[in-house]
Amino acid sequence: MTIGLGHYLSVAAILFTLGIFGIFLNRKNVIIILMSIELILLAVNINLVAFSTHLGDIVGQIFALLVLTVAAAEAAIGLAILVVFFRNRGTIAVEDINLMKG
Amino acid sequence: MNPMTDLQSLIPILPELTLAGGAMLLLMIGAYAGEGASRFVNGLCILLLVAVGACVVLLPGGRAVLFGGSFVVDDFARFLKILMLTGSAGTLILSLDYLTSEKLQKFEFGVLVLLATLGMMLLISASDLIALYLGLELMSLPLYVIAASNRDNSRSTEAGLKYFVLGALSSGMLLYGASLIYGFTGTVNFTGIAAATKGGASIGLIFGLVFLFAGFCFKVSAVPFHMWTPDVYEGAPTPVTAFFAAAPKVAGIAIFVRATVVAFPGITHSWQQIVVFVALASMVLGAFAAIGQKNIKRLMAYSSIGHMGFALVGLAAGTAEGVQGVLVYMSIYVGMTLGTFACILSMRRDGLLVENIADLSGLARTKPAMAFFLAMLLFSLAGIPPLAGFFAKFYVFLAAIKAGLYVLAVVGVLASVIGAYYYLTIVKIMYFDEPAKPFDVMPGLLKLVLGVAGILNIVFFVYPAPLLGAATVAAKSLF
Amino acid sequence: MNWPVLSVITFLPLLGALLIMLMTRGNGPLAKGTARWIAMWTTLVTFAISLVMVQKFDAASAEFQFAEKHEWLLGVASYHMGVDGISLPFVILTTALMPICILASWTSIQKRVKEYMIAFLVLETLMIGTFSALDLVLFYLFFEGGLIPMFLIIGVWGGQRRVYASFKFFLYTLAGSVLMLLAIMAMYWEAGTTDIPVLLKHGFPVGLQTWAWLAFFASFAVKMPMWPVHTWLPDAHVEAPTAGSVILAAILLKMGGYGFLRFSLPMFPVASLDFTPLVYTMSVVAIIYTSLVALMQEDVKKLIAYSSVAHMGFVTMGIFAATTQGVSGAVFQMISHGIVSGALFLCVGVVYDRMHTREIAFYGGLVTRMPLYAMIFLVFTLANVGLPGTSGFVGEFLSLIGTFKTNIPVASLATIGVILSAAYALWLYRKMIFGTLKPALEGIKDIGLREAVIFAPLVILTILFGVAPKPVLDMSATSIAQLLDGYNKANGVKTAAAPGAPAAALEARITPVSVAR
Amino acid sequence: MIVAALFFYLFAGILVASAFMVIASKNPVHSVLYLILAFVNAAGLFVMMGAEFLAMILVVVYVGAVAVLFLFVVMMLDVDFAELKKGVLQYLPVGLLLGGIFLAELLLVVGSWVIGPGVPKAITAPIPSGISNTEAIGLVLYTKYVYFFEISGMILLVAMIGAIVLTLRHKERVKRQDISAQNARTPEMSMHVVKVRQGQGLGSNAVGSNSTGSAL
Repeated sequence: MTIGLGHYLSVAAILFTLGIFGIFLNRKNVIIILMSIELILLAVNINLVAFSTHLGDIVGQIFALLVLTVAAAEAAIGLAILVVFFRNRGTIAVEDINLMKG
Repeated sequence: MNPMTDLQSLIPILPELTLAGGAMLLLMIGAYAGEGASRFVNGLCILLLVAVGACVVLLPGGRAVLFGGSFVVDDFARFLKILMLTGSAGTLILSLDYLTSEKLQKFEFGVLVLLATLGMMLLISASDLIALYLGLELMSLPLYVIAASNRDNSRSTEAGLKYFVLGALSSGMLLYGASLIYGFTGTVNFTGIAAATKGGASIGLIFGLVFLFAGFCFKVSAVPFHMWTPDVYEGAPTPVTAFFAAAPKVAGIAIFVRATVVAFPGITHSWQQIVVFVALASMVLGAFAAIGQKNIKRLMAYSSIGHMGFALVGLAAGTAEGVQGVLVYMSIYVGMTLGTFACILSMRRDGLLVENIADLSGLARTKPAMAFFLAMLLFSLAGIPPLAGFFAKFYVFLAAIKAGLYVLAVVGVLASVIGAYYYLTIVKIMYFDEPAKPFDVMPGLLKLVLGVAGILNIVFFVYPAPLLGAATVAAKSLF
Repeated sequence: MNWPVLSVITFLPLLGALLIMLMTRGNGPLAKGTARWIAMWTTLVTFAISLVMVQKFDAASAEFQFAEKHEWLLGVASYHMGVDGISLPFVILTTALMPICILASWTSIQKRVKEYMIAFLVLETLMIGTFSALDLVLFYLFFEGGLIPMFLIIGVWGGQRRVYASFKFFLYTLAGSVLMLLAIMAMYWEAGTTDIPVLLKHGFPVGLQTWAWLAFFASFAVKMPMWPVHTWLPDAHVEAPTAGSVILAAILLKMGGYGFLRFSLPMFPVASLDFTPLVYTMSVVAIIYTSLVALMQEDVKKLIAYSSVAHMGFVTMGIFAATTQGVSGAVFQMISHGIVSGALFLCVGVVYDRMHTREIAFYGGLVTRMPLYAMIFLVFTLANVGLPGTSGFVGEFLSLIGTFKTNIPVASLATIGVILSAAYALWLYRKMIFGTLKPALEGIKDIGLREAVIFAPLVILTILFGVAPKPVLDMSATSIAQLLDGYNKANGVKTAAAPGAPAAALEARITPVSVAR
Repeated sequence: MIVAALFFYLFAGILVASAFMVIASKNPVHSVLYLILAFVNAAGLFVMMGAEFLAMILVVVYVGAVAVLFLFVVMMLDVDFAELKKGVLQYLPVGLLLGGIFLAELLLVVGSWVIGPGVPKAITAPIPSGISNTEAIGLVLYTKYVYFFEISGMILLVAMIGAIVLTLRHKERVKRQDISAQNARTPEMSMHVVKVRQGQGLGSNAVGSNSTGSAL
């Protein structure tokens, strides 16, 4: 049995679904949401690398590299905002992000 | 390769280089001069934006492609860059007094706005998926930060957190879409994608397109990815809200238009349906959801959702006329938004900002000039002739009618009538109701912005030719 | 004529508004006086210039005169102004009524005088522009723009339920006209221009005609207003200040009729013919039903408002009869109604200024205290009824005659309306003027000099047009003849193209009209 | 071939399982640890696909920096774990359904690619043969794709500024070491020579000057 592109794409699709799933199901903890976003980006990277290998094109790997970089920056900012939020409200539960409604 | 010719080939990207260099220089100045120089640094930021704008204008015209097709400068990009820089500079002007009086004086604010602006410029010029993603992130990351920049205020931090979570999610979806498009076409370049999709689209490509659009819709706050808008508009510091309403919308629409028109002309029918749905839903939701609002910033959020729907009507047409309509719409929208936010920022009683619509009660008697301009801006937002907002709607619907999108046009104009209702309600509160306690004196800078935006908005119909001409040329450069 | 007279009279009021804005400070008596006088002089000068235009107008030509054309929206629309025999009377009506309205508000408006005068002057610009625009987009601009000042006039200076009335007015009218905007766009893509003279000759395909006709109809029917979309009118009239009601009744309502004549009939002749039964039905219902409703009213203004709806029914009926008499009658009726209904609202204003109520039951026996007022009121009541010798008669009679030629049942039903209008108008007159004097009215004063000055021209015109309607009819005769010529030709072509159509049915619908010159 | 397949299923299986645990785990610390596990296994997949450099970067950047940052924040925020344990997966049934549908559609897309790979080979930068993956990336990253490289630099700058703006607080009354000020201290600034007369002690004048000296 050969492991082809389809296998990798399937893994990425499952990861992506889990990431989306984690964001919408989680009602308790914002940090989990941030981790879910990391999972989504990981899924994207698997996709990109798989396509890159399959097409024999380096661009996909460059793209993945840049996504990694940006994801790190994003994580840093997200955590900073989370810390600031926690300082103000003393909680990071998703249900408590509710000052504004309408 | 001669280094001199290499440097010369970089001339089209000079505005971006200026902005990047200037932002870093101002960061250094701010860091060494300390908190006391914040107002000075933020003032310099405005000057830098003006200089960059001049740079965009003065550089030779025509089309230039750099970095192997990742970066394109054409009339479309130039038009939107000028517009977006106007929005950025305008909101920085609006924020100067606010930052001082709210004790939020930080030089990083201006620098972050500059960096976001840089991201938007790159986004407007982006011509492949990687440049698109990087520009989008460079635009978004500073926005997340400045939304939460009033870090001791729980509403501001909550706004920042919400914006971040949903923004990161949307860029994740956009990326997944980009990866699918890359895989199914073998290239990330827009023109390459266009060549690959000439014969029609596979299901994977359509999926990628849908994910890509989800990201775009989020950035321009179109339905169904609009949920963040009211909360973030309400929670973020008001000048930041003004910034959100003006500049990133321009850049978001720019890339939305460029990506769809340049990269997917072969499958217009596929994306047209999506855009039609998004436009319809945004117009209708913007009109209905705004009716019950009490907070004026929240109202502006729903208003902006509706306006993005109208702008997308032009894109849905998928023609040069449609793109011209989008450009005219965005120009007028930026002007109206800046003027309205100048008014919102001057809603200050005894030094405290108020943001309820009811606080405007009887403004026509306590502050006739401000009430007059605000009323004209509101009528313009509602799209009543002869004000500029009418022409904005006129051009997008003109394109929609030509493209045969009759249902979209009819629902759109009816939504604009419903939308007119809530703008009228504000006019009613200002003109018909008994005066409340007057607001504090309006700061000079706000007066300036309101005056310029208001007068341009009122007399636009006298001499519309320059804007229309520029928009026509800009739209043609995409086709 | 080598100076742009139309642009001058259109934008002169705007200049006056700007002057008021710049020259007055605060809200003291001085500022009020300045605002009033500037407004007065601006409207008077505008009127004087418009009279020059009448003098130079060549009634024998059906062409658009005093035309001006400039580049405006880069290929889509141009700034094109001009008048012909149909629009000129409306322009004059506007410029003539404005000084009267300003004078009528001289003392009754005391709060925010400056803004009031500005709103009126802006409104005048937009009204004149509507009647003289020769470009569809420009027309729409003026047509819709009028909503803003009128909304403020009703809302700021209106009565108890002004907010409700102003919103209803605004949203009804807006909802009607946005569809027209879409039709304008469709016409632009079809014909490649929005220039009215070109479009008049274009000959649109039948499918487009039907849809565009309906869209235009939505707008004009609301504006007119026709039953069943007339409900905004009584509210707006009741709540508006006196001068606002005058303008609303005298001019804004005429925009609908003007629109039918300028666009629906000549541009969509086939669709107009197809929809004539619909218009007839709505007109007849309007004439009879709203007359009956008028009989029930307890508020003077509301009664006059409903009578306006009924009279407008005659106008739409006359227009869609598409005969020389019918259309001339409709135009005449609109001018006459402009004067008469305006004057009636002014009459109401006179007693309202004194007693601050418009309830019919409150008044009675006014003739003993206000003989002059009773006389004037009588003239306009009779004109409203359509008594021969007043201007009201000519229009009503001509439109009925015109309709008799094409559709006898409709005309007969409309005649009932004439009787009904006599009933409610005379009933109102008897209630208010005759009978025993109510004790509350003991101290009421007869009209003064200022009010006499207001009414004098209106009385003279009402009677003059009643006995000698020829100048007005002549002014528009050529243009109407050309309009009907095109209309019949378009529908005649259709008959020739479709020989299979039952000839008898068509016979009943079109009567060949000999063009009277 | 069979070895490759086995490794693929090993990595993929652990990856998916640990990703699931990231979102399902009740304790955020465990979530972070599962996230690290997921990244390591993804790195394994990368290696199998021939992207060694990315695999290395994934481990270095993600496991080394990002995941640790997450862990740090989780610890710092001092969240009430007992509170968090309640009803983490209360939306599970609906979520499973929707997630299942979503996943099925995505797999359909994947299937369509596998079934009909009609991709035009418009490759802009083919992977050169005969050199290592790292070298291949290095050859283009700083030349052909220098533009992207520069933008990502700006993005990192933004992240740095943003994190500082949001979280740095200049607390009052916190003493910090200022080395240049310390080095610039001279004997004159810190010492005060007072002549003490015998039997008189320190006069009032001298006391005053002494106190200024100690203030320095």
